[in-house]
Amino acid sequence: MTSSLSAEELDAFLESLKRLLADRCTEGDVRRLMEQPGHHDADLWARLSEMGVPGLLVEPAHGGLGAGPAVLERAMEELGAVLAPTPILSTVIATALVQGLGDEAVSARLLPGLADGSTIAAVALTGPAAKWTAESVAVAAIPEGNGWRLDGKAAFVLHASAANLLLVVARAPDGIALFEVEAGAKGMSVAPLPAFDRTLDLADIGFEGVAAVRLSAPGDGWAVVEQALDMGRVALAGEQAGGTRRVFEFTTGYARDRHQFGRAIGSFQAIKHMAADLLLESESAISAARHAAEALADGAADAPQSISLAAFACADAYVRTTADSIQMHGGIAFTWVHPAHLYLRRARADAQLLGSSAAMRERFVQQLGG
Amino acid sequence: MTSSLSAEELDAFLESLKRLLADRCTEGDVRRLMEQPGHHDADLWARLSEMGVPGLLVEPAHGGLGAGPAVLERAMEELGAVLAPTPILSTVIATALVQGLGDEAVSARLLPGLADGSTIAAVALTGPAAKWTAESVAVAAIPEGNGWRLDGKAAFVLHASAANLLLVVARAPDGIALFEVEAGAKGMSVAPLPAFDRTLDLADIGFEGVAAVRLSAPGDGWAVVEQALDMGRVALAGEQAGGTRRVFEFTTGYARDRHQFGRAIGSFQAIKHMAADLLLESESAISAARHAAEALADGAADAPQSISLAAFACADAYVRTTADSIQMHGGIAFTWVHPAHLYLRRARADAQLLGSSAAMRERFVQQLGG
Amino acid sequence: MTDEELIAEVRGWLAANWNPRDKVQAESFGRSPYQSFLEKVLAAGYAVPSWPKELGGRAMTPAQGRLIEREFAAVGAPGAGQDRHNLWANTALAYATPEFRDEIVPKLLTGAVGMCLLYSEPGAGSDLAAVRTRADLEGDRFRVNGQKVWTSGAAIADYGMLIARTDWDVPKHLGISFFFLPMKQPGIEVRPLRQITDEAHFNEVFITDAFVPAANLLGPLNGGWKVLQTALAYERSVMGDAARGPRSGKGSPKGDGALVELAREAGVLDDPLIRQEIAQVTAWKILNRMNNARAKAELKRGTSSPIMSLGKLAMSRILHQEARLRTLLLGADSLLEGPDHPRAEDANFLSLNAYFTSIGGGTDQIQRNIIGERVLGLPKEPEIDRTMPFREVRSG
Amino acid sequence: MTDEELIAEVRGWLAANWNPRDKVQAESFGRSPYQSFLEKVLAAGYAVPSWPKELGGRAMTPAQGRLIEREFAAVGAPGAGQDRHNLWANTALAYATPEFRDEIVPKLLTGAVGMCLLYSEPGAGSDLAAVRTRADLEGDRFRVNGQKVWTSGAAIADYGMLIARTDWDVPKHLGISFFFLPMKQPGIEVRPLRQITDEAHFNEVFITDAFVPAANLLGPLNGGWKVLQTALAYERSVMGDAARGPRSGKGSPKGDGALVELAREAGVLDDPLIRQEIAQVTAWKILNRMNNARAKAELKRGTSSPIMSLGKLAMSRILHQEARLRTLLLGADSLLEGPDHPRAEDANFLSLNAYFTSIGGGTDQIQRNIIGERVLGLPKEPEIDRTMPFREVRSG
Repeated sequence: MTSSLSAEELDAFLESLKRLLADRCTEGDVRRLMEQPGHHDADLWARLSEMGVPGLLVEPAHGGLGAGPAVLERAMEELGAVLAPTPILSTVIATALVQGLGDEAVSARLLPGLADGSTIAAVALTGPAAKWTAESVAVAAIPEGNGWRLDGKAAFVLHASAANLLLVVARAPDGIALFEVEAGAKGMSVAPLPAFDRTLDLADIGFEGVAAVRLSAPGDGWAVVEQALDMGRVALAGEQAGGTRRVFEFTTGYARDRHQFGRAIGSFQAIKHMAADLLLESESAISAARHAAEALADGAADAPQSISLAAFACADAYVRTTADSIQMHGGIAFTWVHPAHLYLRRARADAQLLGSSAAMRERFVQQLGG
Repeated sequence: MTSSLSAEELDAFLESLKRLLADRCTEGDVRRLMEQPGHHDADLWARLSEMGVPGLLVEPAHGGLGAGPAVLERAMEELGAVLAPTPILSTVIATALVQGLGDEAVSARLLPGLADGSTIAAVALTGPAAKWTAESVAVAAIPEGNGWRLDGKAAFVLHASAANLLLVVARAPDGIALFEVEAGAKGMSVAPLPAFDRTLDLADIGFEGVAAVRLSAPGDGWAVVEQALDMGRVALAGEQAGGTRRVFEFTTGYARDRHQFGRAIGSFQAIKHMAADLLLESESAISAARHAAEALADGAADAPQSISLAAFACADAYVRTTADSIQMHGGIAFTWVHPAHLYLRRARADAQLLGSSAAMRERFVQQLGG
Repeated sequence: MTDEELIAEVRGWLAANWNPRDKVQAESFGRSPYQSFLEKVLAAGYAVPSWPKELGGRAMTPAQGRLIEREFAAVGAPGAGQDRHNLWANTALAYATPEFRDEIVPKLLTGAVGMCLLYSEPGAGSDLAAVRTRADLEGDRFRVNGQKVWTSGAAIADYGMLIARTDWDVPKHLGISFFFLPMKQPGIEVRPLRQITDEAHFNEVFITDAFVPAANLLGPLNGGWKVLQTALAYERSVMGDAARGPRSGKGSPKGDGALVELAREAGVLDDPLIRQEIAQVTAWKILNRMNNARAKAELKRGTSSPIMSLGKLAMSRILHQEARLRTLLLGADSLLEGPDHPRAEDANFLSLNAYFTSIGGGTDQIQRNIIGERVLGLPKEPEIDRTMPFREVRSG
Repeated sequence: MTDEELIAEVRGWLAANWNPRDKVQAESFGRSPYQSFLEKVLAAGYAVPSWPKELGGRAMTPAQGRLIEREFAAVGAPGAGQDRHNLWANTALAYATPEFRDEIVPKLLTGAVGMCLLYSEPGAGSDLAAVRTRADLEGDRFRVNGQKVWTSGAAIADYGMLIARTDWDVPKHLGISFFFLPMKQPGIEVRPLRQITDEAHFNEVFITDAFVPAANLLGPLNGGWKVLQTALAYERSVMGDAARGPRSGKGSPKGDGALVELAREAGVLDDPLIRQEIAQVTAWKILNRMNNARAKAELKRGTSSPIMSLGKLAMSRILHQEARLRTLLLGADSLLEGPDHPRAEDANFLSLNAYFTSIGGGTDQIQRNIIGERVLGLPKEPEIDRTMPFREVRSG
């Protein structure tokens, strides 16, 4: 385990997090939030913030725990296991963006709020092509007076409803650059999107001559964005791995308990063998997510490759496990009141965010030298 | 059933064919032929010829039964079921090529020998790129004196060892054309290839200034070749469907008979469910092959599309069924003396001949309008 | 009567009695808005032509029956061929007492009563023989208590075909009885069941001290398992292809080229990966059609073809794979739902509703058992609860 | 003794006794060309450091043993760590009579005798407890008759670890005994078994009136099933990753980029379909490595990690999928075999030899049972032959 926490500290931290989530993020809570606009639980977020979850990546000098990606990934496993609806993913990406700028003034201004949870960030990253690549960026930035103006469209922006900080990745004359826009700035239209995963706060944001402050230095800033996306992918992989494992656990539990034909259904090979195959999926997802996080924490040369691998391996494992879980449960999981479909919805969403499995496989092959 | 035979005649014909094969093409015969160069059984071929099998496509005026593709496909199912090593596939393609020319003199000269089995044809169709497309043709034809000379290379030529007629698809100045070359012609080198399917007679043929007679009329003749290839694909699909069904039958038979843990292994869901899935593969292969043959016999507009579908569906079903069959048998099928691997070898070979599954899927999508 | 004469007769009758503009959708749960027409169909002997005359039939051959059906279908008229299709009437015919049969069958054939199925329970899904709903004889009626689930049409039904346990001390298959339970009575509560698709096509039915007359018993007391098998066989032969495609239909072109069109619209038709997937899913659909056609062609009258049983399994694979492909086609757009995003709505709906086919009416796993055992003759698994008294069986 | 002292001691000993140029391949079937060196290893207490002194050990901790192994491995010297790795010696240690143990164990530890396994039979593959090879007591020896299969090294072995039936009237697990059968005797015929890969790594062993001294019995008479379980557990913990890659190696680049290289050489690296497949297979390989590393890291001393049991199943999937991918890469070239076509040879060999992993040492199906039951705690299936006398069990 590569982190600034000792193994004991990590265990204790995760244990507290689990207790908090068991208490404050039950299935009932998740379902309640699904029905509320924005799906944001300010109370849960405040408690997570007290524990330091939003600030895991932020160095202590700026108010965070400075625990690094490996601990973040483990925390995401716990959040993913209970489908916690939080703005953590945006927070992670925003934090990594700000840190990637290497601008002490910006860091000092933005990181403390991100670390203590008082700042909820939304990041306008991709345009309607929605590939989370430089080519997909569909907001243009033009210098205007002392500042900049933004025009264009950002799609699938996460957590925009609850956000009080908006970072925008836009195409400036000198390349991709990072901008900050005030909440409710003139010319900006936030259109919430109905998401299949009803815990997800998604929006399209339109920019028409929106005044913005440029945060990044002159020159093409895509490398900073890609690094932040990779940090986001590590967090997402953790969420997927944690969700996969939880679904696997309650599904095998059901297979042990549910009796048909006078036998536990898990005694039938059809179910037993699906479970064995899913154990491989589940454990591989955990391995992939943790390895990627540790590689990133260590600054290993193969970290980007490990992240690509984790991205598609965890996405696919989560989708497959949640899909098979419904089949293994039978009729009960075809009902709305059963949680299986909530995880399937999340798995399908996670498989699209920050780049598809197919795109991540393609990136992986390139990283293998192909 | 679309054919010139009545249902009763067809049944009787197939029944005789089955009896002949059960008698003259046992597993022992196949294994014996595997060890012999050329893998050709002149006696078996003579008996099949007496029954009219090589001449199924040839109109009675030229000595054949004129039964058409639908009957041919059914006969191929029987031949495929016993892995009969015969030059039937070459014969079918050569027959369709000659018929496609529409030249009565050529037909009158070549078809009777093809129909009565005395002519064994080899067809040089594709170059080393081996995609069985016009682009893959790698023999060039140049007019010389009254005739033509051929230069280049043909790859994966079937049944060249036993052939006494060689047809060559070559690129002439006016497009793809069909040529006839005398057996043992000067400048021609036949290099037998070691095939993974040891019942298969494969060779590369090199041409250096080989004298040839042009059979096709002026103009691009690829359409004729493609039609002949489609006839070959129907025959091949029949072989695959027949092989698939046979493997499926002996595998489920084993699952009924073999006892472990005091039970027939077919009573275990792991085996039973594989068998159920393979029934779908096997029956679908039969449906696809027969439908394609009937569509071709009827001159249906969607015949080429049905042939593409049959080509990849039957190829994939055969490979999957033979592969699963070994797994379902367990250790016994890992031994050379068990027939399962002979079918796997054939399935893997058939999946490459006349174009890969992926290529046939691509053609199918084009035919769907894509 | 020659076929030509019969056709002429039916055509004449339809011309006189049926207005093609009245065309309706088939209604499988009984009560019909066309009762008066259906009464005429029954009176003419077209409803159940193969049945004996005293039951409303004309003792015709199945082939003649199909001629009649074809004529009715040609003008979109309902009511013919119920000797093949009417689950309820056939079950009652086979097993009801003469008195109850004579009372109920005409109502079933004329759509005068609505029906529902009370088979599955929360603890008895794949394993129907494990039902725990109980029916206890009290004089000339049974008192019924229990819970049923996955019941379509329960809210409007007049009767439910019910299986309930009437003996707890014998092996599970031997203590079940089959009833026509009146639904319009206190003690029956119907609650819509919200599905993962956010629809509610089914209900839960809570039965608390409801009553069914002993006369409504079908088959012998404790002989309900056999009645159920007959009813299920009818159901299977009728169900055909119950799989539903995408919900909105807006994002869904039709025909074999539909997926090609969808990919073209999504701008990804040039993606070789997607092209291969389109080929595979489209091929499976066509192969399923070909298999069904071949099964029908091979079908001897009254016997079922081995291929027939594959349709549901094949359809399950098609639906799940099509859902995956549609998701792949859409990429991030599949994050959305709702009427403004019909293609995403379709992909997501299908990804959930595919389980209706792969779980409903027997999971794929049960279906593979059935194919393996009934079609391929592979031995059954040892059944540990086949012989022990039901009281001792662990279920639920 | 501190770790540093131990390391210094071992290094000194190796410097004095081992010439690195003598480096040999590990030999798992006993007889070694390095007997004299192995005798020195045993005498120095490095062969089985955790064992008691009277058996050639030094009563060390497992951690100390691993330090010794590491030093031996660093210079390529054989013979250390046999307390963890030597299947034969460990089995004999645990179950042989003191006399036989004292005679055989030193020979096993010094590679003085060759060994083979006589477990599987044509009728007892997945179901080892169904063996029909019989051993009948005659005075102070057993007469053995039967047939074994899938035996490596049988032709050169001095002893075979044999399971044979010694009581036919009790349930199958209770009538089996475990022997060290002398192989060099009349009545034992070894025939090479030709595999589908056209290799012969295994043998059939036909046993006709062969004899084994009663002293060579391991564990109690009819108590062989438990001995076998111990031996199998050793074998599993030793086997590691027994999967073989492509045969020729000529067509096989190494490392995580191997499949990329192969595709580049085949000229199809720009095919998006193939790129996706390369990513998948390579990922599975890396994931398997990561899983194993994590299992080792999580491994408490002496206990096995749940992930450990996944390796064989994972490897089976990898090998079959890599075979498919290599075939896809090659296209029509995969029609060929032989030394002139090394890439085709590799693809075809792999497509067959993958079954060595997916069938050998317990099929994937058996492996899934084991994972489901032992790792996930899912209940076993009802076992109908667990209690009946073996005579009445249907097998084969």
